[in-house]
Amino acid sequence: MRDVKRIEIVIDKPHEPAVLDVLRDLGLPGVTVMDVATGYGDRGARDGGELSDAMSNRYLLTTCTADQLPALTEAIEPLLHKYGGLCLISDAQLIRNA
Amino acid sequence: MRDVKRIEIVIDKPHEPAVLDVLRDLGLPGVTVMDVATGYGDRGARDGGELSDAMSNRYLLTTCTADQLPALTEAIEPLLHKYGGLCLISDAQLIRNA
Amino acid sequence: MRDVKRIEIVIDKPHEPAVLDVLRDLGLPGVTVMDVATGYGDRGARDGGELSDAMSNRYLLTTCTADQLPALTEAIEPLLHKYGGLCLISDAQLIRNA
Amino acid sequence: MDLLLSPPILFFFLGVLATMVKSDLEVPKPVARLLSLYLLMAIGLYGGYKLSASGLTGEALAVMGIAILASALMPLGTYAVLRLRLSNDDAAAIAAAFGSISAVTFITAVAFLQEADIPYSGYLVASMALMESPAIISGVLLARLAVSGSAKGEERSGIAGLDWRELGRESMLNGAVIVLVGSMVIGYATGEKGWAAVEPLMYDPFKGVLCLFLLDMGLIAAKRLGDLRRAGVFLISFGIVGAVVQGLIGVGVGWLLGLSHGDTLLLAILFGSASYIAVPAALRLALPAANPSLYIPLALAITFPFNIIVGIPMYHAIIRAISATPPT
Amino acid sequence: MDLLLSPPILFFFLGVLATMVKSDLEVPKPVARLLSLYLLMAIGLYGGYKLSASGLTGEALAVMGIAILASALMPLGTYAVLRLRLSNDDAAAIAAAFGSISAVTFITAVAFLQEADIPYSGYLVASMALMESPAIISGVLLARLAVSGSAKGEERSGIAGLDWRELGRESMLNGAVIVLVGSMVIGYATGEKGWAAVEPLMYDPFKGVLCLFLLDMGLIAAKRLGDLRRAGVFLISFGIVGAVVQGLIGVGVGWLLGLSHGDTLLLAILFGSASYIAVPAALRLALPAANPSLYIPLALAITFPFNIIVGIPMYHAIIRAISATPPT
Amino acid sequence: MDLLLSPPILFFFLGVLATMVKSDLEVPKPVARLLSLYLLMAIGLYGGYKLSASGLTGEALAVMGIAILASALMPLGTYAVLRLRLSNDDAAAIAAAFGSISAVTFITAVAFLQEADIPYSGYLVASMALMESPAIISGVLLARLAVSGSAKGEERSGIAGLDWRELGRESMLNGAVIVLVGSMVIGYATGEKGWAAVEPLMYDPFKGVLCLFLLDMGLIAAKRLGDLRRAGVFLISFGIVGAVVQGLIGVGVGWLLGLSHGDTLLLAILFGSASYIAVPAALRLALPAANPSLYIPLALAITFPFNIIVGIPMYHAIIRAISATPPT
Ligand SMILES: Nc1ncnc2c1ncn2[C@@H]1O[C@H](COP(=O)(O)O)[C@@H](O)[C@H]1O
Ligand SMILES: Nc1ncnc2c1ncn2[C@@H]1O[C@H](COP(=O)(O)O)[C@@H](O)[C@H]1O
Ligand SMILES: Nc1ncnc2c1ncn2[C@@H]1O[C@H](COP(=O)(O)O)[C@@H](O)[C@H]1O
Ligand code: NA
Ligand code: NA
Ligand code: NA
Repeated sequence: MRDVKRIEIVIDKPHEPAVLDVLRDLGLPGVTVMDVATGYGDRGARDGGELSDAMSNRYLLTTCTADQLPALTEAIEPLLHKYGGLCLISDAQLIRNA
Repeated sequence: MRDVKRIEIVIDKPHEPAVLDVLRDLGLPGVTVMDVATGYGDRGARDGGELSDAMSNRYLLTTCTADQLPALTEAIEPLLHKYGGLCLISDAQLIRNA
Repeated sequence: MRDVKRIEIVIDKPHEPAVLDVLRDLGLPGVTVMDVATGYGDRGARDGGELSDAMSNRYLLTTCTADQLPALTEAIEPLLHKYGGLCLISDAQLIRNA
Repeated sequence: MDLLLSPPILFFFLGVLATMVKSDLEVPKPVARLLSLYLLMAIGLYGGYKLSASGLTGEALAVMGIAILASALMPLGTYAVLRLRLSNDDAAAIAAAFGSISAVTFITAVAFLQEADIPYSGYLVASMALMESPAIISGVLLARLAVSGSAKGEERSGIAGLDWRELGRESMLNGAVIVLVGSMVIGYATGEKGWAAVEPLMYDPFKGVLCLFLLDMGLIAAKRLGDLRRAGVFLISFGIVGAVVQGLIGVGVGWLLGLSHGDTLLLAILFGSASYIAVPAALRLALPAANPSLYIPLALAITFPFNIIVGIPMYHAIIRAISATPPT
Repeated sequence: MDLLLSPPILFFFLGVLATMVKSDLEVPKPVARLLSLYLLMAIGLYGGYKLSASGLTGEALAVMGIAILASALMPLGTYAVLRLRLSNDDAAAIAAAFGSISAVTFITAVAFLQEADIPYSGYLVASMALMESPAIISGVLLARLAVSGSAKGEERSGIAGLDWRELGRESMLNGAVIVLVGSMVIGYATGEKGWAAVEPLMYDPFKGVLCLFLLDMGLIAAKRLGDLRRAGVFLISFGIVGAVVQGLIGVGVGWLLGLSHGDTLLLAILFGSASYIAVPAALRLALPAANPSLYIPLALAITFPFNIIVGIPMYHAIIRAISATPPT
Repeated sequence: MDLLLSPPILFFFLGVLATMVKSDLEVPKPVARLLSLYLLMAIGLYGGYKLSASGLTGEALAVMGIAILASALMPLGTYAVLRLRLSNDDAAAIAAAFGSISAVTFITAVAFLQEADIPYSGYLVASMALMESPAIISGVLLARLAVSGSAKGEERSGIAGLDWRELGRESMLNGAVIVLVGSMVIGYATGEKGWAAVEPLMYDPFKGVLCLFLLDMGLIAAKRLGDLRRAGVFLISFGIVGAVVQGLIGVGVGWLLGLSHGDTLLLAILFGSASYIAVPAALRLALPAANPSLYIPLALAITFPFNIIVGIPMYHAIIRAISATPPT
């Protein structure tokens, strides 16, 4: 059981690959991605992607160490500025298989 | 990157609109809604809504400032008492576009 | 509004019942289960379970008291070692109906 | 027995079996939603089409009127009985579910009639559509009247604090009701030509889709059975006896009106079936204090299987028997 | 009016109605995806099959060439008009959507022709496939040219920093385009024999599936209407006037080429319809700064309903009228 | 080559292509589940119906018996070979997958026979159902025997700690197995009448649905190919050579038993195909230490495409060749 930073990212589904690239480049150990049903934010309401992914979001959950955090936020911030969405950072303890 | 209160709400899907109204009335900046596959609580097990939404839940994730929190909890609590479900509050840091 | 430990577990869908048994045995008050769209970890990428659940994950959210935590982690750890997945523990405050 | 050997019923058993043996078989939620959407559209379009052919006869209007009355009034009796053992809201909720109808039971009965080459009239589909909502309103009113003038200042309880517009919306604008009524109107309006356009999807594969849907119903019903452990003998026997009593009233009405064999059977099924889709969805909002783990499993895991396995052939036999002696 | 009384259109109205009355009716996302996947496959296979029968005539090649040009060039005009009121990226995005096509509108027009027993040629389906992407490229180029040489050092803006490979991918490899083109090629390659194998799924239930899909389109379109509150009169009227102007160009082209009634109608619909599936999906990547809550609702909630309710019968009448006087 | 020009195979290629070019095309999970559920029900019902017509002949029982044996015993040989390079659990898992069958490969072969108007017997479907589970049990036993008496006190490893009931459940009660067997029993029990009721859904659109499903299979198979980078030449060549060897055993058995051309081809496909649905689902529980990123991609991205593209026509040609010289 070790301390980690718990990272949540909500992003337009079309831009999810860009976020995943960032996580991989930083060598993060893993990620869990979930579909977002609906939501709203500065850019108005989002649908569930009935017709295309253009208006639908995805939710990503990942973890990193305290030292990895600055690099992560620095890499994510421009994406959020360009594409919208958000990133939530909180403290947690992680149990993993070894 | 600013400190926020991270709010999670699980509610019967039929009552989701009531919760969203509360969030809008409080002028919260946004929300992310996800489908709940299954779950159980005091009122027993829930299904995934195969036949109707009567027995299915939804998961809402939102954020607010420390000063908004009391108003939010005060507005949410009666809904939870009447309809069941839960609300989890934790501390987090938020990165948003501007 | 009371302090709780907020528990998140990601596990192969076929092993979800084993985890739910653990939670029930510990008498945890409830759980919320969500589908995982995709993800990756030490054992490589996971799909959304298009063909079977063999390669798909599920996400479980539950809560427990600080005293229940040791028993929970002790019961969950062997499952994670055997089956993979992860468990995240963080602090939160809970609002429930009563 | 022929009906028991029909694929749809056997797939229901297969679903029950799969749950019993803890198989991981599951029909994804969106698929279940698609199947019920299809079945409602198909039966609505067909009923409307048949109605456009036969026209709104006096018989049709009479039966439809009686159907509305039955849906609105039957809950009064069942509520009284259920109050003997249940809380006010639970009794009202179950009364509403049994006053309303189960479209899938009706559809299974239609498939039974098709197998047996027994004709039926389009206005029975209209009657089904008309029976969905009145029972919901009656149930809510019963629950409210009971607490009226009570000390509780809770704004929602009591007939006074009742939001009629809201109640109308919740009882009549449920998705299932909209699709059924809408499809019927469309089938009626477009008649022969419209039916020809949709028939290849909405009629031919109908029984096959019913197999898929009943497979899922079996899976779900068996899962829900567990919830009834807490329910007790009284409730479970009500799920059968209450249904049969209401079903026999339907047989009687059909007999008195001199309806055809098929129409009488469908009327019995409408009276004797209980809603586990439209009504629960509405009651979560209109009667949140009623426990869905009581009225849903009862309608879904007791009354529904009873009707498609025992009820349909039973009413079939009874109607054949009495049809020998028409009312004088 | 006959088309308005056709089941698909009526189901669209039903969907709109359900949203208006705040019903909880919804078509799950995966189902909506399945329905549009089916419709694209079905129309693609059928078009390819018809093309394999008729062969690639000179007329076919001419129309297909003109279709590509129209998709690429029409955005220039609309962009100029839209710039009067809109931001650079929004104007370019809307111009792209209107230069491209709406497969569902085309499919609804095909169903209309089938109802009226009016023949049409397979190469119109090919033209549809060919028109999806050029408008996207034009739109992006317009947006980039406008900012070229501007001070902004933002790497993505400006024609210089343009990643052509990426743009090609995003405009031509969208899922909807792949399925439509792929199905057409498969239908063409397998011809008579292949069509015989898929016809029971891909042709007979076609109109019925269209009913289901338009029901969902009605639900979604009505929901999106709200987004247009902020859009203003200019944009909303563009959604109709712009569409009609482009549609009439299509009628003119068909008339000059002496195309058949059915082919001219479909060409008008291709020119006059706006994309709310393929184009938005591509623009989220290629023009992220353009606001999807503008161009999607406009194409989906204004232009699409206008076309299937007013546009199709209107062009139908116009073509009948002018077809009396062929070009000399 | 005719089969390669059949729509289902071409849609598989389309799916592979879409993944290769990084298109965003995707078939939502619930839709994929619906399609495979449909295909299993359809083939099960049809096989059961044919069996009810032909009856359980001696030939039928013989082939079904041999099928069970083959599924149970083939893993012994393949396990021995795979142990040369792979861990104990991985070798056992792959042996189990190849001893079991791929329903979709079988269904594609059935579609091939229908195209070529080659008859086949219903008991081949029964054989498919019977072959799913024995290989799973064999695989698990092999893995356990290997570690039996080893120092590891881990309760699950070793034949001693084996929970037979559990293993039976996991190998025989997988959703896919239940639906296939259940549908076959229902088809058998309801015979002519039952088949007539479901045929419009379960037979006519069959090939069209197969197109949709193989499109998705192409998308998924191409995605999974990447996982095999780590797998190495040995495993990938086993995915082809191992399959062909087993397939040829099937041809031999069919030849010795003097089975018809169609039946022999299907037997070859059952022997030579590898499971990527039922077996992996069971092995996650029964052999959690086996790496699914090895045995799933191997069966899905190597053996499956090889069989539907090369295997089926190859066995077809071989059988035609040897059928000239019947066994004496
Ligand atoms: N404060 C928030 N809490 C939770 N989710 C949010 C919040 N703000 C935005 N989102 C999510 O991020 C998506 C994009 O936000 P935006 O870029 O502001 O439109 C929204 O559709 C929501 O799903
Ligand atoms: N302690 C808990 N942790 C996570 N989810 C919970 C918890 N308690 C309740 N829930 C969720 O809230 C829903 C309603 O709870 P209840 O009103 O107690 O039946 C349940 O079906 C669960 O999805
Ligand atoms: N660091 C992480 N953050 C979020 N999710 C993770 C992380 N590591 C693993 N997961 C999830 O757990 C699943 C199984 O992980 P593993 O057993 O390492 O393959 C992955 O497919 C992810 O969905
Ligand atoms: Na009733
Ligand atoms: Na256009
Ligand atoms: Na095999």
